[in-house]
Amino acid sequence: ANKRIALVVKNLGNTYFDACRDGANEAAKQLGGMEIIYTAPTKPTAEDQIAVLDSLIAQKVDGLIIAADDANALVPVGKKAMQRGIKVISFDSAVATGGRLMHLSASSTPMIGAKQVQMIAKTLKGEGEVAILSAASTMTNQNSWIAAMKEEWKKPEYAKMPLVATVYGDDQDDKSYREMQALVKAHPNLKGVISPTTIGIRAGAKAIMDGGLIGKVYITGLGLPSEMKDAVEKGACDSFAIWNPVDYGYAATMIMADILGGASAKPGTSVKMGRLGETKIGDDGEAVMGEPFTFDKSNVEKFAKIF
Amino acid sequence: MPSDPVLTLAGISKSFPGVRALSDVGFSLYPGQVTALIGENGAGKSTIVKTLTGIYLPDEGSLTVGQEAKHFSSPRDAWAAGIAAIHQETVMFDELTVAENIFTGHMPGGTLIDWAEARRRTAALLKRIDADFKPETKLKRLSVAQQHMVEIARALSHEAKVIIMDEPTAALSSHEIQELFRIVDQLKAEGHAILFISHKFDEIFRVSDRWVCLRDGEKVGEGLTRDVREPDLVRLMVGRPVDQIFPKRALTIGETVLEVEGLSNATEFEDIGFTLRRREILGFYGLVGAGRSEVMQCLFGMSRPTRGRVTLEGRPFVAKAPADAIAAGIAYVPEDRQHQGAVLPLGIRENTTLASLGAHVRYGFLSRNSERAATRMLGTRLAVKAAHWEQRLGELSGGNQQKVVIAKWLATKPKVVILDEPTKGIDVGSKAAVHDFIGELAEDGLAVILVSSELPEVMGLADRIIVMHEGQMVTAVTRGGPGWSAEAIVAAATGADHQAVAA
Amino acid sequence: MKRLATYREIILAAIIAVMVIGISIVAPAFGTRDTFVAVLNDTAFLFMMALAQMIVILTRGIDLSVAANLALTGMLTAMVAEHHPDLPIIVFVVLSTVIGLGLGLINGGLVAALQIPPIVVTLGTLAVFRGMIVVIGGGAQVDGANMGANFQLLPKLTVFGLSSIFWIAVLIAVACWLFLTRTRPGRGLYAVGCNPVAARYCGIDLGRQQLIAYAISGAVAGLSGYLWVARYGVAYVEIATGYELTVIAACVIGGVSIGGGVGSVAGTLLGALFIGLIVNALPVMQVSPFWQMAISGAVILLAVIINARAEARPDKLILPRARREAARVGA
Amino acid sequence: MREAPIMTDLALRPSQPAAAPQPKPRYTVADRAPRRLSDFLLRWETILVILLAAVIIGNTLLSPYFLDLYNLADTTYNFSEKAIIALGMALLILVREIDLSIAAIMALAALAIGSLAAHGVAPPLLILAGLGVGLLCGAVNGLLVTRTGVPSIVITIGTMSLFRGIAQVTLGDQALTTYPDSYLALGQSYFITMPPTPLSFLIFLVLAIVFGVVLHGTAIGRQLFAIGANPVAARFAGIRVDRLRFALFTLSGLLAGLAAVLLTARIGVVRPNIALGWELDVVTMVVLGGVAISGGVGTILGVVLAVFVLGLATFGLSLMNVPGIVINVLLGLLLILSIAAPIVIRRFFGRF
Ligand SMILES: Nc1ncnc2c1ncn2[C@@H]1O[C@H](COP(=O)(O)OP(=O)(O)OP(=O)(O)O)[C@@H](O)[C@H]1O
Ligand SMILES: Nc1ncnc2c1ncn2[C@@H]1O[C@H](COP(=O)(O)OP(=O)(O)OP(=O)(O)O)[C@@H](O)[C@H]1O
Ligand SMILES: [Mg+2]
Ligand SMILES: [Mg+2]
Repeated sequence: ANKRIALVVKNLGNTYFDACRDGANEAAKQLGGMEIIYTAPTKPTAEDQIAVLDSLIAQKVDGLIIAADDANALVPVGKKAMQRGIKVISFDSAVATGGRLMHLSASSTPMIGAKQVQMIAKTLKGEGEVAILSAASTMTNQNSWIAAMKEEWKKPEYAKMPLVATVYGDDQDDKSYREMQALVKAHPNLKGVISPTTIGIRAGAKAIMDGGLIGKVYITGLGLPSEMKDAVEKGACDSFAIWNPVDYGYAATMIMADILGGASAKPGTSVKMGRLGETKIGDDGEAVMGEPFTFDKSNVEKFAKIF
Repeated sequence: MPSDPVLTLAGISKSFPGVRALSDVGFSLYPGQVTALIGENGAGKSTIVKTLTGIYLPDEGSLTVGQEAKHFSSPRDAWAAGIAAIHQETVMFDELTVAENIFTGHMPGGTLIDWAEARRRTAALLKRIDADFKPETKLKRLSVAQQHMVEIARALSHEAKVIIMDEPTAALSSHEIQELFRIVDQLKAEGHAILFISHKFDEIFRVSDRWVCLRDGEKVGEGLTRDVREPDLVRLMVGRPVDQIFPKRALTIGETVLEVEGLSNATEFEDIGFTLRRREILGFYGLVGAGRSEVMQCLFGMSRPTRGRVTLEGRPFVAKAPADAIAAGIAYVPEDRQHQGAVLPLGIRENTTLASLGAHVRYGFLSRNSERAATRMLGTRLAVKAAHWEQRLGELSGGNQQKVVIAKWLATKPKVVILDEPTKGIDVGSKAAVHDFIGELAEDGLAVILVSSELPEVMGLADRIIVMHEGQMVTAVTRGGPGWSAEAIVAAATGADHQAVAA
Repeated sequence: MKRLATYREIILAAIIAVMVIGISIVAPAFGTRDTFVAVLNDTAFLFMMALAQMIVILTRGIDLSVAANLALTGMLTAMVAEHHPDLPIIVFVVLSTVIGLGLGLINGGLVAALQIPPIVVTLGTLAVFRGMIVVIGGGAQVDGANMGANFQLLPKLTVFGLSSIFWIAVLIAVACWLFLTRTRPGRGLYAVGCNPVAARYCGIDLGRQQLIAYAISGAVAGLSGYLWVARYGVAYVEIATGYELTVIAACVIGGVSIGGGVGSVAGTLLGALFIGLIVNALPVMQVSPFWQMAISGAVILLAVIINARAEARPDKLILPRARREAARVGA
Repeated sequence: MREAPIMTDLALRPSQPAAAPQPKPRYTVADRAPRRLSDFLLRWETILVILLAAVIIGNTLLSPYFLDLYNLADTTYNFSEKAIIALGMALLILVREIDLSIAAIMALAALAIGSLAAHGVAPPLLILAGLGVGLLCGAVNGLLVTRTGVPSIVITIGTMSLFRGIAQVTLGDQALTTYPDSYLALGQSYFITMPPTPLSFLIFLVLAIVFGVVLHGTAIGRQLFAIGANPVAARFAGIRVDRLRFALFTLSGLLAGLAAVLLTARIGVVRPNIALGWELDVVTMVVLGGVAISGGVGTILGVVLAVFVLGLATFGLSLMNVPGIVINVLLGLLLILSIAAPIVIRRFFGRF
């Protein structure tokens, strides 16, 4: 029979995760004999995600690929799945150790953090106040990226580019938009904003464009080319980064296939990612897919058609 | 008959689940005449009113207005046909103004409401019924009697040919009742046909030209008022003769139970003081709005006095809530049945035992059997008419609801019972039963306070009467003593005799 | 006829004035004309949605599905724009209003014809409407870039610096005011909310009034859906989740009685402005993001309670004036 | 005093002639309502039983994984905590109140549990802390509602932000993740192994029985119905309306605290957004259970049945991998249709 692999993401109707699903399907097609179940909880909370996972465990699927809404809360249910012989890995946003075999990061956390600080430094030529516009204060990956940014910020070349505020738009367009407006008001000398969330960056860019702030304030962060094309062309955003989510879904599925095929996924071993090669699992059970990709005027048009 | 009828009902029947409220009823109304519709509680009077005003659709039968057969599916149809009514239940909008209360449903004006016109017409209507409040006043600021005036004004506002009044005097005191009669006479003179429902025979004989009697949903007779006498009508209604007034029982009054001294509230009443003894019935008389209910509700723990002292059986008594008063043995039958008395969605049994649940607890649980027994006993005693004891109170006729409310309070086995307009809307036969019951309770050692706007009732039952006016006690008279006359009491109540006294 | 403002509304206006002054002292950046313009622009949605909600609450109802309606209509309109980016703006305005109206009529139909409690109906349609976004569009998001410039033009138009959304809210407010104070169906809403039985005895059809109320609520939510998507430049499943409670909170602060029959346009607008001020001021005052929720909760509670105090029912005035004790007559 | 209670005397004296002979009424009043099949069939609980049977049969036919003891036991985890709160909410809605702050109370109670656990406090104290915080928050709601006279929907929309806001202030972007194993075992292993029964489900069943008995069998229960049907008349009838209201809000808070204890044990982590949005889920359970929002009508049996209908329907649909949001569409339709159906049936086949 077909191997059934569930791709459990944070929420439906999200372009980013839909692109991941396309990658997973691509991998399944390439491998054959594999069925992808793409699903997500109604609300992006751990409790709802656990209910979804419970039903997948009940169906005795073969593998679970999870983008966790809460790292720790999914550990018990991940354990339960593994006890029942289901292979569990996480991607995008990790399940804590113990609840999964391994985690595939799109890119390493320090790399993502550093990248965003570097991008804004390049745009501002290293001078001017900068703020962070994040998603909800509870989101694990956002928080760890922010921590990584602050680490990068300690370097002397950013001395003239202070971080003045961190605000949260809760991944809602209206709140993010309002927070962006408030940032500009509260910090008249603000020059740059980093938004490590696709919703935050697009709402922030919109606020810049609508508020006549182009050229005064720049935004960067993690965004999708299809959503950011306009902002880049109008000059609200100089450059932004993201990994290719299609590749990301593809890689996670390939790794799952490898594990189902017998790979141990123990720290120190390597797993196969199909056309993307191999990746080595670190001591913390995490592996990295690659580097984030930077988009600017030169290439955004091309990728906007893909994701 | 003097002229052609304006309205004729023929063969009207209406059933509710389990009850045939009307069967094959037919009669006519004539211009310039007042027809009294009489019958016991639950006979079907209000049901007739509702069929005539398009609120209920009759199951069978026909309505003819003038020469035309009509079919009412909404109150608007009835208005259009020239029929307007004052209903038994208060149907008013607390938060809206007097003008809006009168014109809701038929506002003057075109696309936009013509407020100036509405106000002008309201003012004219209020003037016509001699009411002294303003069209812009919010209804909730008016007294019960004034609200009633608004309902009357609303019925008049339709310029209807037929005006129906379902127990219009129940909430009024003698002064306002005279006022109402004046209006009725005036309408009659203008050629309106009036259907008048009341349980009070003096009123029926005062205003009506003709009568129609219902019993158990059937018409059992009709005729000219001048041709009948009261006992005949009563016999028709009830199916047998009834002693309407029980002789007052001669009781020896016992020791003091309740003593009230200098009870005051900042705006409602002042310096109320009296003593109440076992086996005594103490009447409180006054015009509607004199503040009697507020005094009683204060004693009952619904509000806190600013000054004054209450002693119950020799001990100081403070009620912070009705529950305290009930625990101490005081029961209060509230005047506002719809809001304060009846729990309409619950059944008769549940209503009857609500204030005395403790008596039906066995091993921690409520005993349905015990509740049923009590309900059956009290319900039968007060002649409640219903299909079964589990029937929802909302499905009973107004008078029967009132009986259940009284039963609820009598079931608490009180030492002192305060009855606030207890027989409002109750028919003659049942009223006698209630009066007899009150007398019997007194005989058994209970102390009774009877608040009533019906002078014959107070004078017939009470040993002493305290008269209130504008929140103050104006006089107190003892049965057989000086001042024990209807004229003197009414004069005191209207404030003619301005001399506050202590009882 | 109607006084322009009740006692309660004056109190609320005073609270708002004190708040504005207070905030401007703490955060001088707030006390500028720009900020007020931004607050009004940002609160425009709340103004219109709260007015529509008030109309429903007047009939003793509640419409919990407004945010879901907004999201669904926004999505459908955006999908149309995706395929026909060159349609004139008016088409989108009409289209979204009509879609919203249709959704509102579903609520109204269920409430009016079957007399199912409104909270049940709209709790159900809240889930259904939002879910339909996924069912219809497959859940895919529509990006601003694909909607076309025309579609997104309206919110950018300004008059006196205020966005067209604000002016639309003003139009809706005036229309509501006229409707509620000058027309028969408008007054009928108050009547059925105040006392449904009495309204029936006055020949006012409860069902018809409910249908009108939910239709208005739906139409306004639908129009807001288009404006929302046009303003924020994206349509997806989760826009405006939970917004219904904000809308209801605005009504309640504005003195609309959940029990029906009481509420005014002025009060509701003030209620919405109150919330709009808080959510806009807290970030500008640089209050820690973690504190914002607690503070807005506390402030809302406070406003509601002060307001209730102001409206507390006085004792009856039965004693002749001269004999009333001075102490408690103040109320 | 000297005599026995007065009414008892009267009650025992029907045959004794009164001053005037008491005429027999012309009609007899039956003790009970006539029983009609249509009334029984259109009873809300009957409809829910039919619905539940349909859900179980449908799911069994459509998914081979449904009728599996362990799967069923596992799925009770996902609704038992909400169901426990629904019992308290049912009583509140019965008396025309509502508590929208329950999920926020859970956040605050979970916060207390989490921070104490981080300091190594023993499980019994953790449980007490959760219950205590819940109780306290409920009491705050109760106090505000009874003292200010502001409708509870308004008060609890306010406390909803306030309570969760406090959790957010205290916790910021942190999560509390250390708990004693014996505490986690409460939520992560079966309390009874055969048949497999999670603790939360067992507590729900026991509480449902207690609530049912109290509501339908005792004087307090009757008083709640009366308050729901007419609060003013209830107060006049000597019912301590505000005291009971206060007690119900406190109880609702306590149950939310209990749910927080169970949920934290189950997921082993506390964040400020824990249980986000549960209030509407709980209200849905209660409303589908047939408790009338207008007060005075409802049964605990109905609520229990509704909990099972919703829980099992959700589980069945997710076994077929229907996305959660689409499940919500179906449940929303179910809610409306199941309430509309009897009304429509009555209208077409009834006498009016
Ligand atoms: N909605 C209803 N459902 C069931 N039965 C009803 C309903 N309304 C009235 N009834 C019954 O119809 C009968 C007639 O009631 P109706 O209200 O017409 O009496 P009435 O003559 O006005 O009495 P009263 O003098 O007490 O006002 C009563 O037996 C009553 O129980
Ligand atoms: N002068 C007044 N100003 C405002 N409200 C008044 C005034 N007089 C009376 N009221 C109204 O009076 C009503 C109470 O009147 P009601 O007829 O119940 O009087 P009451 O105190 O019960 O008198 P009684 O029991 O003596 O008939 C209240 O609803 C109150 O609004
Ligand atoms: Mg009647
Ligand atoms: Mg009175």
